[in-house]
Amino acid sequence: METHKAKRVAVIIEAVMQSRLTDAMEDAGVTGYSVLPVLGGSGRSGAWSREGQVGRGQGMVQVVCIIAADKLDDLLTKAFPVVEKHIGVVAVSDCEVLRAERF
Amino acid sequence: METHKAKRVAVIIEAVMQSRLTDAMEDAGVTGYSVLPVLGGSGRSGAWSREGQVGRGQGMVQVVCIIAADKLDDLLTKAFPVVEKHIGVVAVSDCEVLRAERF
Amino acid sequence: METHKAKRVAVIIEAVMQSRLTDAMEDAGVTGYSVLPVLGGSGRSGAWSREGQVGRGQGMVQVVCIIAADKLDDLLTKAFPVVEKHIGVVAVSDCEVLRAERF
Amino acid sequence: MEQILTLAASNLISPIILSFVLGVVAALARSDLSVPEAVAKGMSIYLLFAIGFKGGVSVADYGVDGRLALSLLAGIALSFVLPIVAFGLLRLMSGLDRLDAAAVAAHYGSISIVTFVAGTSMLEGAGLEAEGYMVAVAAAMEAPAILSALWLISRGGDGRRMDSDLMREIMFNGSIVLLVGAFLIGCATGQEGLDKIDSFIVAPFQGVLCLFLLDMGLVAGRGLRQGGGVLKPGILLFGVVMPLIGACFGLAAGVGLGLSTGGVMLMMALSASASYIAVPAAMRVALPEANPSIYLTLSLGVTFPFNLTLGLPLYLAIAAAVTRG
Amino acid sequence: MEQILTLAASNLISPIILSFVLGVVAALARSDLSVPEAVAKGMSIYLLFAIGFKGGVSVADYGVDGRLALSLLAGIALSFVLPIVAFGLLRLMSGLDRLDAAAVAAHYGSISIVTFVAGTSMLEGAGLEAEGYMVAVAAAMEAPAILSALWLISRGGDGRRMDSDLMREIMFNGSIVLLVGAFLIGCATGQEGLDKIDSFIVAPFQGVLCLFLLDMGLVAGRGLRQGGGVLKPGILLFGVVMPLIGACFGLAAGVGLGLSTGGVMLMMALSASASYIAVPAAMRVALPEANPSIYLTLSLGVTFPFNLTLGLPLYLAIAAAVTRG
Amino acid sequence: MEQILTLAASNLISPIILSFVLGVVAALARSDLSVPEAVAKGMSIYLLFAIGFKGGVSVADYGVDGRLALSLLAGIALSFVLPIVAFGLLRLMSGLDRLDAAAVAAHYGSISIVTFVAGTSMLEGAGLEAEGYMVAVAAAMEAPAILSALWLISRGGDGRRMDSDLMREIMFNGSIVLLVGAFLIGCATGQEGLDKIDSFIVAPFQGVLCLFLLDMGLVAGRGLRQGGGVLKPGILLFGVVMPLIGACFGLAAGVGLGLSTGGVMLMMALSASASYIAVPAAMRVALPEANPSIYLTLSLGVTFPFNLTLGLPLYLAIAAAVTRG
Ligand SMILES: Nc1ncnc2c1ncn2[C@@H]1O[C@H](COP(=O)(O)O)[C@@H](O)[C@H]1O
Ligand SMILES: Nc1ncnc2c1ncn2[C@@H]1O[C@H](COP(=O)(O)O)[C@@H](O)[C@H]1O
Ligand SMILES: Nc1ncnc2c1ncn2[C@@H]1O[C@H](COP(=O)(O)O)[C@@H](O)[C@H]1O
Ligand code: NA
Ligand code: NA
Ligand code: NA
Repeated sequence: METHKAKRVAVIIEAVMQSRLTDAMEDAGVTGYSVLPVLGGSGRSGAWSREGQVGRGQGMVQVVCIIAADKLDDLLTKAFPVVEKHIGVVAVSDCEVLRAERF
Repeated sequence: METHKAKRVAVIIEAVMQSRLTDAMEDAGVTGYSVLPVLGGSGRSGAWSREGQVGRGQGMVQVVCIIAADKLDDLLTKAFPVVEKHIGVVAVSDCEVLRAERF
Repeated sequence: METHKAKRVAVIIEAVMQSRLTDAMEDAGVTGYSVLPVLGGSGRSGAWSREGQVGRGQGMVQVVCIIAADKLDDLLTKAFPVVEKHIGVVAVSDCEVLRAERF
Repeated sequence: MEQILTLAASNLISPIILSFVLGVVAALARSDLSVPEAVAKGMSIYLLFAIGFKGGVSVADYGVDGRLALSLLAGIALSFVLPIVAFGLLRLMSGLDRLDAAAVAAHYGSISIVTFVAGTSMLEGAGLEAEGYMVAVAAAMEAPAILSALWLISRGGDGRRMDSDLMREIMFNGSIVLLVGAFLIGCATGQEGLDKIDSFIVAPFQGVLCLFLLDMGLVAGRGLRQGGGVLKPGILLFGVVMPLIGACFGLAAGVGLGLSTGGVMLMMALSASASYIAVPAAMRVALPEANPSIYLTLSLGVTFPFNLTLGLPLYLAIAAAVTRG
Repeated sequence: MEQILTLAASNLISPIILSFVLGVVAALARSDLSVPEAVAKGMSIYLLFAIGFKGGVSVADYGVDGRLALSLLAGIALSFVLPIVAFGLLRLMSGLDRLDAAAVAAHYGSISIVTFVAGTSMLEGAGLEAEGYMVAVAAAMEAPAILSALWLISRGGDGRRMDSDLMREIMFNGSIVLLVGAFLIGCATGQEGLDKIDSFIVAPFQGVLCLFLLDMGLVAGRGLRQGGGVLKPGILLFGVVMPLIGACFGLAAGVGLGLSTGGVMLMMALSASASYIAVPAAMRVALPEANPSIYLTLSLGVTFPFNLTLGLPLYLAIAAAVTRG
Repeated sequence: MEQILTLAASNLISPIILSFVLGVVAALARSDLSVPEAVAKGMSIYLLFAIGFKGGVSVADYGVDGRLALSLLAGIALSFVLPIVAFGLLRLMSGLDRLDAAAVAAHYGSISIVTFVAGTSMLEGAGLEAEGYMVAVAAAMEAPAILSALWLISRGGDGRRMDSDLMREIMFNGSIVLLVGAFLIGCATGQEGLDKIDSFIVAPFQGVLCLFLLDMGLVAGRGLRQGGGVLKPGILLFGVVMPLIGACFGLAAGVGLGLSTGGVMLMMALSASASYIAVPAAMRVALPEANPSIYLTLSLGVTFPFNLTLGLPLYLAIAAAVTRG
């Protein structure tokens, strides 16, 4: 089947920052994104786990967004200020999509 | 370590369509797949969230499948009719795997 | 924005092996990783699902780790003995990251 | 009339209704208050099990009368017929196209089990009993409406929408299986079985219902905030008129069957209520082109609150007037 | 004999058993009924806490007699010995290789806490009491079987399977820690502590058990549907014979210790039951090559239902006959 | 003095405290015992709803006296002032920089609702009642401390940390909305409403609290194991001294307002307690550079256990002495 080049941006970020990040992404013209749960992890600021937590203070989520390659730079520029001071990871990779008109 | 080229297909699809998609994938000779939860998201059909939902009508899942490159086209051809009318996203990317004989 | 090449290693592995894998990863100098839930899946050893399960015997998780490319081989070498006898999948793909100094 | 108002007023300040209101308000104020998906599902399993079990025990207590079978048939017939009424009304009142209209219609032929539960708890408060097998009627009314709606679509020449997988999914839908299963367990174990578990399924029931309605309020409020825009005045009006029409059908059926006051009231509540669990899932499979915002927001954000606050006391007052008269 | 049949029959139509049956049927009919993982875990935490606490309170009430230590030792010995018996039997009866046979054997040396709970609730129904410390015996029997099975494997020259991490995981397994912890809390706070929380841990207990067994039925049914094929006749038979053999060992131990009728029955139930939480997890770490479908399906899909329906009433009848005689 | 010791001792061997201890011990022993996130959240929703509702009903019963408004104002004032005291003390006692000190200070101005709940249940045990509106005071004290702490930072010229989104998030934080909402529902429905749901929100309350504290113990223990290293002696000491200082402020306010013994004790408990839900989340947004290990470990791992075990009986004894004297 015919596929089209696109970019996959995956941001692991604190749950409390989720809406701020997705607002920034919508600002950058992103047409869609999905939010995936993260159970726990470890980084420079130590290890954490979602188990038994009641508040949102310690959880993280992964926001995944498939976009057209030409929108990538705008997205990163708009999203960076949100993630800058916060713990987390931004990773961009190449991918192919069906139905290119959607992105 | 020696790694082998393969493809990673990630389909974000409505939970109600999960078994139909995985049936189609098995039909296409896929040897394995994993299903990941999706907490929420936004797209052309608006925003949604899994919180507090009781029914399966509104949830989505991500089906991830690592396959040998030569099986990709068959997979996409067989999976496309399932996802065609439904909301969701199909993304394919390159990856490297250990133990190539498994895929 | 400026991005830097890195590798994304995603290991789908049994929940009971999670801490053994992450110990091995830390051994290999990994600076961070995240653990994502997996709801179910299918493979050579049959289908499984997390629903209604009480024990950890049947669950799987996905450990995702972004690392600098030069650390990849060490990581795979150290992680392989852990996953070797166990069911699961290791996939490595290219990605770009912001803030390269973190990996 | 005065009686209805008193009933409605006392209904409105019950913890159950106010919990729902709290949920709606919190969602509209964009509070981050939320009930985890797993907890909401857990509560719905509890409610279905408890209501089914209690219905079964009551059947075991009073014995099966011939009306059980007739009531089941009446329920199935209502579930088949109401979508056709709803479809016609929607095409008249709203600008919805065939697909969206059929999807909405399916919801109104099927039932909302929480509306049913709120109805039984209102009956209890009024010291009335209903036939225990009304739970089985509720289960029987869940699915036929879906077939009706798909038939409406296929008449429009829009191809087959139903396959055997979907049929099985509809018939063995989790909430139907649990409701019917718990009902049968209740029938089999009777009062003795109930004695063993009543401090689990009777005593805390109202309280769990409060938290469940808090969650439904949150989901409904979120839906109204995000999807409220799709509800044009004609559709909105439908969301209030259709339950009243459904209730009339239910009234006719209940009186025709010779049910008790409580039974008639529940038959009205079932007919008046709109599904928000089983039917939406089936619609996503069979009619993916239909806009879920419309049917979800209408069912959960308009008709459910209407029934919960004003509808139920009204149906009870009418049922009382008719069965006594 | 008649007494056993009556007991078995009344056992079979209890809400608890029927809930399990409902789960199995729903899974076999491929219904989408399911209990969220978090809710299932929440219920198991509740059950472990409640059963442990009640056991501790009962020890606080009646005081510790010298039999406590002896019973613990007996339990540990049984847990070490039974896997060896099971292993031999499996090699005789089934075509399983050493690895699979050892993995299965570990399950039958260890215990199923839900079987234990169902046993205590059957005792309650029969108006009998058991020694409160049987909860501690249950906890003590969870782990030794794993060591036994790994020793069977290492004898075959198959290398070391155990390391200190695994040892710690086995000893501080969540269910052991919770059971023992709640037991100690019950001992420490006694009747006064129980009074504070009994409307939480006593009254709703049977009802929660119903929903938990509904879930276990769903999981067992799903297992049978997907993995039932691996169970050759010889293995299936083992799943019914081994509990009876285990029960005989338990009987001997219980009578030897001079336990009450209830205590003997629970000792039989523990010995007859097969683990499905702690041991499977340990096997995945230590014997990853063993096929989990075999041991999970056998333990949860065959032995558990057998004990629940026929085994427990049988063990009670035998315990009653022997201790009275 | 003797009375305090007796109270403290009987407090220490209650199931509630011992459940917390069990959780800490299990986490330190690296057991895999864990409570699913969804279950923990479900229990916290239950506790907030129940405590808010009961407070509201008690206000409906005894009527609103003028002290309600004054108590709310006093609570808000305390929440604004205590962070400034805490900040000063931290800068004196510990080597924390401005950011970390302000983040910690915010926690101590705000409140821990579980400490409040444990306090009410200790009052119940002692046969004392408190003003029902203390629940509303608790809710009012959650947020102001955050503003105070951010003001401390902005004074240091460190830029604006607050925007309207964050302000809304803080004010409509889920736990505040639920607590206040349930309080208002309780006020509106009164004793009649309580009668409908008391077997859900009153009877099992202590038991749910046990399991919730088990989970808090697990989380606290995990925190101590992983992050205990950041707690230098000066910080540790602060975690025990600050609650005592807070309690003195609370004592002054409670006595000044003329509250009952129970009311004074709860005012002390609120002032002495440190937030571990609302404030950490706000700090992650507003002060992401501050180290969460410090404030989480200090609040949950040091101050919470201190208040739970020694603080509460002490505050009760002092409140009793002062209000009676
Ligand atoms: N290299 C990485 N790969 C994947 N996830 C990471 C990585 N580094 C950090 N994370 C995630 O981000 C969180 C915060 O990381 P840090 O900012 O390094 O403390 C960690 O707990 C992980 O969940
Ligand atoms: N570009 C995208 N990247 C990631 N997820 C997406 C994207 N577009 C849509 N989705 C997901 O698919 C759902 C349906 O999208 P749509 O079909 O555009 O309404 C959304 O709610 C998201 O969860
Ligand atoms: N090709 C694959 N792609 C994605 N996930 C897989 C794949 N193969 C196996 N898995 C996951 O790993 C589990 C065990 O696989 P297996 O070792 O083949 O039995 C499956 O149940 C899936 O969850
Ligand atoms: Na209806
Ligand atoms: Na056994
Ligand atoms: Na405070």
